[in-house]
Amino acid sequence: MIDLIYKIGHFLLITVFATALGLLFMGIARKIIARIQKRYGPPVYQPYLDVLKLFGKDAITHGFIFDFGAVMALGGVIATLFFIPLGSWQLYSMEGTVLLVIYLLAVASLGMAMGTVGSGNPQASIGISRALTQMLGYELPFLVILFSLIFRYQTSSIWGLMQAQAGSFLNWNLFAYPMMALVAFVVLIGMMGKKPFDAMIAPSEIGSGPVVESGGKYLGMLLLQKSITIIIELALYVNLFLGGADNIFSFSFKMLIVWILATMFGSLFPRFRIEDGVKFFWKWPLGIAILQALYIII
Amino acid sequence: MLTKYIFVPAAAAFAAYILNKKNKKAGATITALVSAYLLLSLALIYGSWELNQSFNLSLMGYQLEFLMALTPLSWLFAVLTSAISLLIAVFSIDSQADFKFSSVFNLNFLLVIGSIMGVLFARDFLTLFIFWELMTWTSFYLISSGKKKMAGRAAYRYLILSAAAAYSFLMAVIFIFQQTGSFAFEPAAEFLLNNSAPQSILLLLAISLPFWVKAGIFPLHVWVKDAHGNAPKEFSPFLSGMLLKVGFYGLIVVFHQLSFFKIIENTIAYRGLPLLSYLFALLGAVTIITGTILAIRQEDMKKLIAYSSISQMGYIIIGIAIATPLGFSGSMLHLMNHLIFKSTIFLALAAVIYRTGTTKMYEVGGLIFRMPLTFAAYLTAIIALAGIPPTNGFISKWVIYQALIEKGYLFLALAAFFGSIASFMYVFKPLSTVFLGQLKPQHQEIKEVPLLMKIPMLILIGVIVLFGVFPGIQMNIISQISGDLGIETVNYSLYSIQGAFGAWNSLYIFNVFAAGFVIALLVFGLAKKSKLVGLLDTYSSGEYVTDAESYHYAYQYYRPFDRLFDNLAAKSLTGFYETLTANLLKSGESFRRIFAAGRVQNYALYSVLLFVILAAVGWII
Amino acid sequence: MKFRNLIALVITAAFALIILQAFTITPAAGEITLNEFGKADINNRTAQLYLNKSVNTDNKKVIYQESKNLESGSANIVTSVVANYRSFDTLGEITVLFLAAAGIGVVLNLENSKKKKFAADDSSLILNTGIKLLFPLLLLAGTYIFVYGHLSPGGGFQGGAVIATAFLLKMLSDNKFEIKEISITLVESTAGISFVGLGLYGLVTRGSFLENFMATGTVGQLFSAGIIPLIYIAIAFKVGAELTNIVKNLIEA
Amino acid sequence: MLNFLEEWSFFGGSILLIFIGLYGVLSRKNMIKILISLGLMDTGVNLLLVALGYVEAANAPIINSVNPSNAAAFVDPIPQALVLTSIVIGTAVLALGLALVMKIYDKYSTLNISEIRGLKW
Repeated sequence: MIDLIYKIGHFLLITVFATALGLLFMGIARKIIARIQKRYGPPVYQPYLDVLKLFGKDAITHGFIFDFGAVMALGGVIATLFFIPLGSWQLYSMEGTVLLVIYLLAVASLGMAMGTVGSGNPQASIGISRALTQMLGYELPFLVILFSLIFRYQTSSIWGLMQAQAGSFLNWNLFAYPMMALVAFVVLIGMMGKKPFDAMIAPSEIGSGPVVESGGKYLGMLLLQKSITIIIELALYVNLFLGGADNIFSFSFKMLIVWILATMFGSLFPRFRIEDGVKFFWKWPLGIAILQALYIII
Repeated sequence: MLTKYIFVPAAAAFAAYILNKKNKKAGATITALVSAYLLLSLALIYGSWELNQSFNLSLMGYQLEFLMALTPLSWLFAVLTSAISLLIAVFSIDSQADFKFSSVFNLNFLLVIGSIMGVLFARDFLTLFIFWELMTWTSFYLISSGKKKMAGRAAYRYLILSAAAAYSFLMAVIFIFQQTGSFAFEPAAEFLLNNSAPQSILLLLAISLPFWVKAGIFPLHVWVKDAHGNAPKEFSPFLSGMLLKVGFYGLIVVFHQLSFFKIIENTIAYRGLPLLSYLFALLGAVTIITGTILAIRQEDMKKLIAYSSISQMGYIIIGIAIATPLGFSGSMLHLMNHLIFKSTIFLALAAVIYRTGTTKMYEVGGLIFRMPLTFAAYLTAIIALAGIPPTNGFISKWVIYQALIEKGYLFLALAAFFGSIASFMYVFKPLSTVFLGQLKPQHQEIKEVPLLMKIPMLILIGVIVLFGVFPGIQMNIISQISGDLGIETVNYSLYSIQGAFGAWNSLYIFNVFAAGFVIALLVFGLAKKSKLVGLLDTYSSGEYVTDAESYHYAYQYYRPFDRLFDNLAAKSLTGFYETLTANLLKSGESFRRIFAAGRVQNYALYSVLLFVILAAVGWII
Repeated sequence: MKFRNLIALVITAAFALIILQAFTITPAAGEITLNEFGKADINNRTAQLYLNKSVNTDNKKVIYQESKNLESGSANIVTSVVANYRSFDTLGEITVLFLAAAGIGVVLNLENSKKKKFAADDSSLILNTGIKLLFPLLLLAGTYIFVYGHLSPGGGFQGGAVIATAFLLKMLSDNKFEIKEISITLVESTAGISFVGLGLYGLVTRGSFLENFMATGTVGQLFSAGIIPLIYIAIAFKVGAELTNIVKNLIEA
Repeated sequence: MLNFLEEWSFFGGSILLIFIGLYGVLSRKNMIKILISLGLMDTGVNLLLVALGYVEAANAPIINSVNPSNAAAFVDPIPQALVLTSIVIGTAVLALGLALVMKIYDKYSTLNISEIRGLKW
């Protein structure tokens, strides 16, 4: 019983921490982009205010699937979060998680997609169709990278992959397989929907795409979902390529570095057309990833 | 005692045919009862693997011996067949009025069930061939009884491919019979093992050809789409769920029981896998990719799912071809799971078609508000199909990935990943366009399907979740099968499977999911209540929206993606076959113009010429 | 000459040469070959039995106007073969002829086609008058031929053909001449029935279809040869009617 | 020489007749001519059959006052009986063929078989 209560407490703690960190990162990103564009930018804590404000607002719904989608999106990412080691924190040390995480993230995406399309707004549908297309683009190189990592270290648990890079920082996959790390970085940008690959959101084109119909608590929940997703993806990158970390603080620091880099990198490029984005992913990242994988398996 | 599994459906078929003339629902009811009976009696003989039966027939001086036996593999397939036919029969009780000839449907359906049983229990080539052909023909009639104009043509394509393959099968079998004097599997396997390897391989490839066709593997997949798309909506679940799988049954028999893998064991290998096996797996990979790309392009819901079936068959063949313990278990898991979720999808779509009467996705929309249970069935099934935890579909794909990564088959894994990620795309398309989006005005009055149609869907939803949490149930029989075939078994417990790089534990996952959803629900519930507004009351960038029809994004859902593959799709294999046929016909026509121009005198001249040649030959000799 | 004709010529010539070769080939020992011309050895053939009129009974010498109660009393051996030894074949043969006549009727479909009369002008006086003179003579000649079929060259077929010719000539010469359909049918069916009836009578009395049940008489006499003259009469009427029918159909079509 | 000629005039001649008929069937365009060719073949076959049964310096197989006994040399009667049958059947075939030709002429107004389109496909 004590064990269960402890676990539930752990659950909540991780969730709250990840949400808070994610929102903080989002604030930082807005600030950075503003500075790059020679603006002052909102304060770093602006996303917290946004979330609070959104949950206080009245909202409209388009039927039960709209509600269900929002719940499924948030629930999916929270569930995913528990399989990621954050520094020394990991609730379930279950093995085989790295493939699992990829698919668990899909639950959240499916929930969001279902809810937003359930609103009946065609712009949401267009956004979702683009998002799914782009997902096919970036997931392939990413899965090939995972393939080579798992084959290289003979384990598929993120924890195990992290342990394999222990010792000197030269053991980090960033230095051991720099090309792979670079590909993963590009994939990360795609995953987070940052600038060259943000055709699915495209506010000026399809009215923010999937979230066009969400307001009030729905947008708030999607914001929370977004923040946790960012943490999951960054944590995945840090664990796989930067050797993870012993404690949550250095882990957060590593995530922050990656996030800042990704933000700055993203702000440099204009938007890809959706099929060009997919083509790009299949040409360079996938090609390099396949070469790297061939190098590893031979 | 195995013959009853064949003769009970066969006898019931004719009873159903006659009774159905009196009462429209009698045939389907009989089908359901017979399937339930088969299921029950199969459950009772579980484990008695030494059960076998043989009877002799003296025909024109030849002693023919028909052998039948129960193996774990055939038991599994028989159970799957009877279970799925039970569900479909229950489903179809209420939709009998949709048929032009419902009694013929029930007749053929029961005959298909019986002949599949015959195929499964056969232990000699002759029995196998007889029931295989019976299955092909009866399913041909079932496919061609579809309502659409294309149905006959699609069925014809299916029949031609099957027949051509069956000839090759027969040739090889007769060759083996000449050498061994017996049709039974064991002497054949022995003979093939001791024969010269290239010849044995050729013979076995010829024998396996009908199975490749039935399984819909890449160069021979052309029949699948049209057959599935045009078959009666009640038969599509069976076609995709079971008939395709019977091909895999045959392939497993050829690979293991006819010792194909033993023969090619010592040939050139790539990463420990004989090149031929690798080639099969590559075919599977190509199947996955083609099936997926073509599925994404489809606008017809049944054809889309048919292509998805093709691509999922690729996973199964990859696992069977690499034949590692994990690969085989993954394949068998995926085979069962595919049967379950694909039947669910087809049943859900059948429910939609039953109510709306169309298979074009852009002609419907927003049905979730009218048919919530159908939607739930479809949603559960596509979550399983896309391989999202915690459903059964993810487990099988996970096991297959483990098998592929274990051996480092990069390109197979790449195809598997591609098919898996892209399956989100194609399963989301019907979800979004049929169930979500704007409800069409003409579908405002639609009701949920009747109770007898709901029950099978509910059962299947339950089964998907059940196997998602407790894969050990499936692994139980799979481990018996692999033990029977001489493959090492995978470690498993009721809710976990041991992979190559770590274990799968569905109980954890399920817990975590529950926790995640509870938190999300709390967040949702604690927030302010929201106001319900209509579907047309949306942000439209200032446009004034009046009709739901034009406000539904459904046609060419993934156009940007399709543009990437326009060139490829234009050069589709179907087109290639069609060009081939057209050229063949053209050359035949020009040949005919020379030799058979309708001038009787020329025919006389040819026959005289033949006489001259024969006489000259006779005279010279 | 066209190319195709040339090919046909070459092929037929080759065929003919190959066949002719068979007549000049030197036979190997024990090989059955064709006789040279005029060297047919009928002593070793069934023909000899027919000549001896002794397929069943023992061999006896047959002498003109003397031998009595032979197996077949016909002096004309060919008639013996056609109307006695192989009369079942003959029944088939006239059936073929009947079928041909019926087929012509079906093909030309006279009932439905507008019955155009033979539209030529009146034929020449010479022909007309000649035929008027010849018609009874031809009928007489035909009758003679089939009645004496068992004694001299001739028989039912030949006699029937002559009779049909007589009617053909009559139809050609005389526009107004018309044979009633019913009379042809009547003659033909009566003849056919009597042929079969003779056979059935043989079956009933002698135990075999078309078996001779009458006294065969002395070879060479008019009243001899058992049922052969009767059969030949039936055949003559049947053939005559059928051929007339064919001619009539062809003319009227 | 004479013997040779005699022999060839019957065997060779009848075979030649058959093949002339065959050539006619194969090469003529006019249907009536084709029928005539068929008749020629028929005649050739009949002649050949009769010639096969010929016995040198023998009589017709009829017992009469000139040849009062079966001991006299007779030719083989069986081919003759067969030929009798054959002639009748030849007649039937010719008549039926002519009827068909008449019907075809009604339909196509031509006797040239290359102008008859019904069999072209």
